[in-house]
Amino acid sequence: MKDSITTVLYNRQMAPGYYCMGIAAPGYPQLARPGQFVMVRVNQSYDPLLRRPFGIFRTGTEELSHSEMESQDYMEVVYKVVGRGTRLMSHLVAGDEVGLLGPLGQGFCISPDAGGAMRDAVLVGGGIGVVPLFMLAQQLVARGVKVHLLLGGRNCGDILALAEFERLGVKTSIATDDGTLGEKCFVTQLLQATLQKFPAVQVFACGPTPMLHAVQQICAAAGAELQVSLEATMACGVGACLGCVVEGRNHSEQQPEYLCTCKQGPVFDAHELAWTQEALGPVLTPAEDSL
Amino acid sequence: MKDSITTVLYNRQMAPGYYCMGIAAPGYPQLARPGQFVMVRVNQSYDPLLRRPFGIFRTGTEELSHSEMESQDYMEVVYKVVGRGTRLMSHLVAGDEVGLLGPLGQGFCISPDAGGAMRDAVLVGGGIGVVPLFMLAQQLVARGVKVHLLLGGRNCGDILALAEFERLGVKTSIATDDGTLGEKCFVTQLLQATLQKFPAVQVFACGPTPMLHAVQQICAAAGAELQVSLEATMACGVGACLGCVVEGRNHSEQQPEYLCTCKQGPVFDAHELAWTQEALGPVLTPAEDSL
Amino acid sequence: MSSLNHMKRMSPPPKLEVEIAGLRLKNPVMPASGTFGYGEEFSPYLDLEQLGAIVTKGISLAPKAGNPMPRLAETPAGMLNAIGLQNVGIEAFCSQKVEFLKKISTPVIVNFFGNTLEEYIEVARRLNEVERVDAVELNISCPNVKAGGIVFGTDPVTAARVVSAVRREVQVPLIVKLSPNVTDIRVMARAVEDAGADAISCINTLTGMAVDLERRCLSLANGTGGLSGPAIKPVALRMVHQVVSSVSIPVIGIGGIMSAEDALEFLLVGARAVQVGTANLVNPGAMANIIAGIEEFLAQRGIEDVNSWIGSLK
Amino acid sequence: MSSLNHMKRMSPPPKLEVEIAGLRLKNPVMPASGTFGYGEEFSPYLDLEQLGAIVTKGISLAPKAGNPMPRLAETPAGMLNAIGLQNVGIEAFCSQKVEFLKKISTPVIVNFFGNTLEEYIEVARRLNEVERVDAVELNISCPNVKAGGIVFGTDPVTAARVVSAVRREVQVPLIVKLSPNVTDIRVMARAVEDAGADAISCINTLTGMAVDLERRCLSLANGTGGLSGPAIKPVALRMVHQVVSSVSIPVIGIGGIMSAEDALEFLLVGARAVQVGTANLVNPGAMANIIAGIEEFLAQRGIEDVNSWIGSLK
Ligand SMILES: Cc1cc2nc3c(=O)[nH]c(=O)nc-3n(C[C@H](O)[C@H](O)[C@H](O)COP(=O)(O)OP(=O)(O)OC[C@H]3O[C@@H](n4cnc5c(N)ncnc54)[C@H](O)[C@@H]3O)c2cc1C
Ligand SMILES: Cc1cc2nc3c(=O)[nH]c(=O)nc-3n(C[C@H](O)[C@H](O)[C@H](O)COP(=O)(O)OP(=O)(O)OC[C@H]3O[C@@H](n4cnc5c(N)ncnc54)[C@H](O)[C@@H]3O)c2cc1C
Ligand SMILES: Cc1cc2nc3c(=O)[nH]c(=O)nc-3n(C[C@H](O)[C@H](O)[C@H](O)COP(=O)(O)O)c2cc1C
Ligand SMILES: Cc1cc2nc3c(=O)[nH]c(=O)nc-3n(C[C@H](O)[C@H](O)[C@H](O)COP(=O)(O)O)c2cc1C
Ligand code: FES
Ligand code: FES
Repeated sequence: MKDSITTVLYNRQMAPGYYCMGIAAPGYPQLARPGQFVMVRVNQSYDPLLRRPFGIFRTGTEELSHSEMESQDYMEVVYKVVGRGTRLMSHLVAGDEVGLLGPLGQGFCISPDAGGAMRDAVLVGGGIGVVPLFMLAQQLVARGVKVHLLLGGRNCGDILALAEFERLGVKTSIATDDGTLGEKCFVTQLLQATLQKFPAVQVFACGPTPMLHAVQQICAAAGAELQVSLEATMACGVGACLGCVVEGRNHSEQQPEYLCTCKQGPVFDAHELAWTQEALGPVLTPAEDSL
Repeated sequence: MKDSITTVLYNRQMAPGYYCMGIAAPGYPQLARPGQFVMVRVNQSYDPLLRRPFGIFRTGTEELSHSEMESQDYMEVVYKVVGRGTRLMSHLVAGDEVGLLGPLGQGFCISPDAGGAMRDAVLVGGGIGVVPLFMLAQQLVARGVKVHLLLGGRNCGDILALAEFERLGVKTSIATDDGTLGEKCFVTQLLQATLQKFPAVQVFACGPTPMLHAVQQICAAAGAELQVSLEATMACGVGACLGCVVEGRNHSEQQPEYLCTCKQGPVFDAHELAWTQEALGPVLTPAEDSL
Repeated sequence: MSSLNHMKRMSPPPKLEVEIAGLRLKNPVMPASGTFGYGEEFSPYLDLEQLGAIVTKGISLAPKAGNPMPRLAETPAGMLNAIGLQNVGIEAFCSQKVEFLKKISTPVIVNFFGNTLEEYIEVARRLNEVERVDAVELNISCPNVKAGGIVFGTDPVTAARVVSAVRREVQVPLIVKLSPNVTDIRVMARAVEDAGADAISCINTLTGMAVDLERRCLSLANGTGGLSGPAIKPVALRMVHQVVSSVSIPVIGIGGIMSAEDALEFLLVGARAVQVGTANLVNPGAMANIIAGIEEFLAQRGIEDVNSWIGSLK
Repeated sequence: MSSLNHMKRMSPPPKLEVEIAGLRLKNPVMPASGTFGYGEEFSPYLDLEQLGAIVTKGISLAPKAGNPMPRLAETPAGMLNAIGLQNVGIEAFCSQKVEFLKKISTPVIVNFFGNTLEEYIEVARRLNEVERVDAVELNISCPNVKAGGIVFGTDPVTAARVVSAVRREVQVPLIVKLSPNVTDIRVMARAVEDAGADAISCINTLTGMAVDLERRCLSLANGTGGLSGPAIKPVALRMVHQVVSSVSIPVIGIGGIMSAEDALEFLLVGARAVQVGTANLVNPGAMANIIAGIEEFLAQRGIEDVNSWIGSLK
């Protein structure tokens, strides 16, 4: 939960429009939990003014080969260039400074049953929504849970980090709109099929709001537990501005129940939320990018 | 007089706080005249919003050794880091883009007598004010004029481009406030001495306004012709906003005669200007930097 | 707007022509007064024939000295100016500046102001006689000059009085330029519409101030200055939206327009045309880019006429 | 302020203590309402004991749901918010939030508002009974809520009425927060001073709007929002300067303060203290940097007491 000026370690293009940035992040390997996020300040100018939120893809510690026998904690952000802030980020190189605030928010909740009574978990990622699922998969695998990863995207270029999940030994199914990778269908159709095979499992999902709506309906119908990671336009990331709220389950005009995506989320148990069309706010991803 | 997005060729520190930036500038070797300036757009953000004015230090053409037998026109800007814009500039590296508008304004006027009846010219530069004097010296030397260069600064670190002038064969006298280089006096004292030795020469001066005031008085007393290059806060650089005016000789409240530093200047014949305290605008250089 | 680049361009090019109070403009883009000189200054950077119109620096009856220096201060994503309406006066305008304007066919809108009601009337009368003047823009909103803008532009009764007086003097379209330094711009808009304005342009600059910590004084010699540039765009958009919904005459949107996207935002909330100010100072070719960008944006979306984009906010 | 670094630091450290209407503050820096939650949210980032005061999110009689999403839009060097004054209401504030505030000794200023005169009075009465409330800040200037701010804060008579009604209910210092969306802020300032305000804080946000070109609609669900951040600093400085010269009660400067230099500018034009808003959202530790920077600046110039910097504009 610290605010610091830190350094970019590397910033690699993963696929056209997608980058992976390593950032020096002391303490993150111990602190960061799957599903948490950071707020990144891209430059010191007042334009753009606000930090940008990014999921934590993974953390690690590298032994430094220099004179001092020190080691370097780092975290990785995987991001898609969608606007000015992410474009500026994509221009950063090793050694550049960035402002880093985090780890923030509530991550995924791994049930105490995981690996015991709970033997299967289904992870559903839409496009860049795969990001917070990697650390989750790491921890589930470590607990002996069998992870079924379902990834969706418009085309093969939107399916990220396959190699990383493979190395974990996670079985991955892919759906693309145009069939350039995996099946030509929606990721929600894969989910439906998976839940038929493995009923009553725990589902974890991250992706555009329309996808989450569909996932929620499928899970509700199948009686599967669901946790979702939401996106929202954020200013502070720490629960101060109330700019990032979603409607809680019992929300009404008279008895407002707003939840901050940044503080009570970004991961919510599906039961906490109202699943009306407006409850989760507008669809943020540009029109032609919806899944 | 063109506006273009172009590339930084190099950006070297010359002395602590001083940099020399080479910028690709097609046509500049033919177009740019001594004393003209450019407006540089440091980045594409709206903060800072405005371009920054810089004198043209020199221009040239480099043969490119690549496959195509092409040559590369360039110009050099020599600048001091004084605020946000120049700090951002100092971070640019070869290959970065900058916006370049120029060459702009009226340069020094070299009399047709130069090299003939006019055999001596005195150039007075205060601190970064040396910048526009280099191309002037080049052309005067080429015409056979004997150039006496007088440079002033707070200390040795403020005396720039000595080697370049030396290569031209220009005789240089130096004054520093603390005596760390040349004589411990003001550059205006050097001027006084020089004008005693070479009466009725042409003087060209660039530097902070208080220095120019003193130079003007000395020249007026000595009967020497004087051209000065002025600084002013600028927005457009092309005479459109009227933000950079100075008072002309006949200026009065009733009959305003304002001259645009960017368009009628930055070089003025001393006779064109009113030499009252306010006429040239406020002193721009930070207090402790005045000469 | 990274997404623009992905899409294919369609043909034919969209129609950009708009009409403001009987004045037909090639496209909805023109300079904002005071940021484009008298046109001539920009001819090296821009084909003036490309523009929807040319708007001149504000003209007064007598030549005006303007304010002492410093007149400029940069602010976050904006700038303050306290030029003080320096201009050559109506006489010199007619004798020196009109000549150049005769060489081009782009409609000319002359911005003007006065220190008294009589001066407004007199300038208007003189401008009405100049053939090359296709419309006049009445500046009642300048925040820099004590004797000028602040009085006329912030009180609906006074504003209406100037507008109707000027109205009687001019046959050409009368555009009234509003000040944003008011509690309710809708009241001002309705007042000038009722008084006979053919169109409204808004907004002029917000009054602001900058401090020079080193010198321990105000940055501008005049104390206050007019804030312009991207910083004011949100306020300008709000006011244009408010004015569009309050009057039935056309509205010209102004304030912080730097890009085609900015211009398209103003058109979307209902501005019939836009004026580009500070952007010209940052980039003298700005308007050419903006016009090209508007055309491209509409073409990519298959919108055949800019008029069907204007005011089409969902 | 590159020059700052050249100079040597002198001792002893300058005095930063200021007084606002009888309230002694360790230093002139406090958060602006609505950008600091109820204090607790920032305790991981900032030692709350360091601050001049804590200013809470605006409290109303009943809990308030606020506006639908989206509530935020970034703008050049600024941001728009249309939170719609979401808050837990006075009941929950007293039962849930005051507890935390009891743990710290920094003065607490509670910002509040109402939808009717009666609500204002009732909230004021309830706040006056809470021991931990050292002063109240009356928000008559919120531009987001139709039934609230816009009416009270833009008309001097209405504003004065609220202020005097509230005045009768509270013994603690009464700070009135002004809206910048007015023609003449001096008139408002004098009206609230005459009605019994002990201090004035200004400015609240400028009303603005943003457009979403892709979705072809307004960016904020509410339509308009409040503009804050560096973009508004020039307008804020101008208004603070105007108010300082119009009233004799102390003025708290607000608007776009991101750095110590910004804060020093407001103090120089006469603000007795400053509030930091948007900067907290960008950098939760912003106020600690600002306080340290003010101290350093004064020390470098040999200014022994911040009070001799305040209002010392040449
Ligand atoms: C908790 C959280 C975690 C996130 N994790 C990641 C991540 O791991 N990788 C990643 O690439 N992105 C992630 N995002 C989204 C990321 O924050 C935005 O893509 C980014 O802020 C856009 O900044 P920009 O300046 O490039 O775009 P802008 O110029 O601000 O906007 C450009 C376009 O992007 C859309 N957009 C703006 N904000 C968001 C948003 N929050 N989410 C989606 N679209 C948005 C806008 O509607 C617009 O169409 C996350 C968002 C949240 C809230
Ligand atoms: C015609 C002309 C030619 C110039 N040539 C050169 C040159 O060759 N090399 C060079 O280093 N500088 C030159 N300058 C000055 C240069 O433009 C400024 O130093 C620069 O704009 C400062 O930008 P900044 O963002 O770093 O500083 P800012 O943050 O804008 O200002 C920081 C400090 O610099 C002072 N300052 C601001 N503008 C100017 C100015 N125009 N002149 C002097 N001080 C200023 C301010 O008062 C302030 O104290 C020239 C100026 C003009 C008008
Ligand atoms: C340097 C400068 C001079 C200006 N002079 C005038 C003027 O003479 N008359 C006028 O009506 N507006 C004048 N304006 C205001 C602009 O026309 C425009 O309304 C304002 O700058 C907002 O637009 P922008 O943000 O695009 O600059 C001036 C603005 C600037 C920056
Ligand atoms: C997210 C947000 C919420 C705000 N909520 C309130 C509020 O509840 N009451 C109030 O008086 N002002 C509120 N404000 C206005 C701020 O207190 C402050 O006056 C304004 O933001 C200008 O300061 P700044 O530029 O430093 O942010 C809010 C501002 C923001 C950005
Ligand atoms: S982003 Fe500010 S409360 Fe969530
Ligand atoms: S800088 Fe605009 S007129 Fe000179």
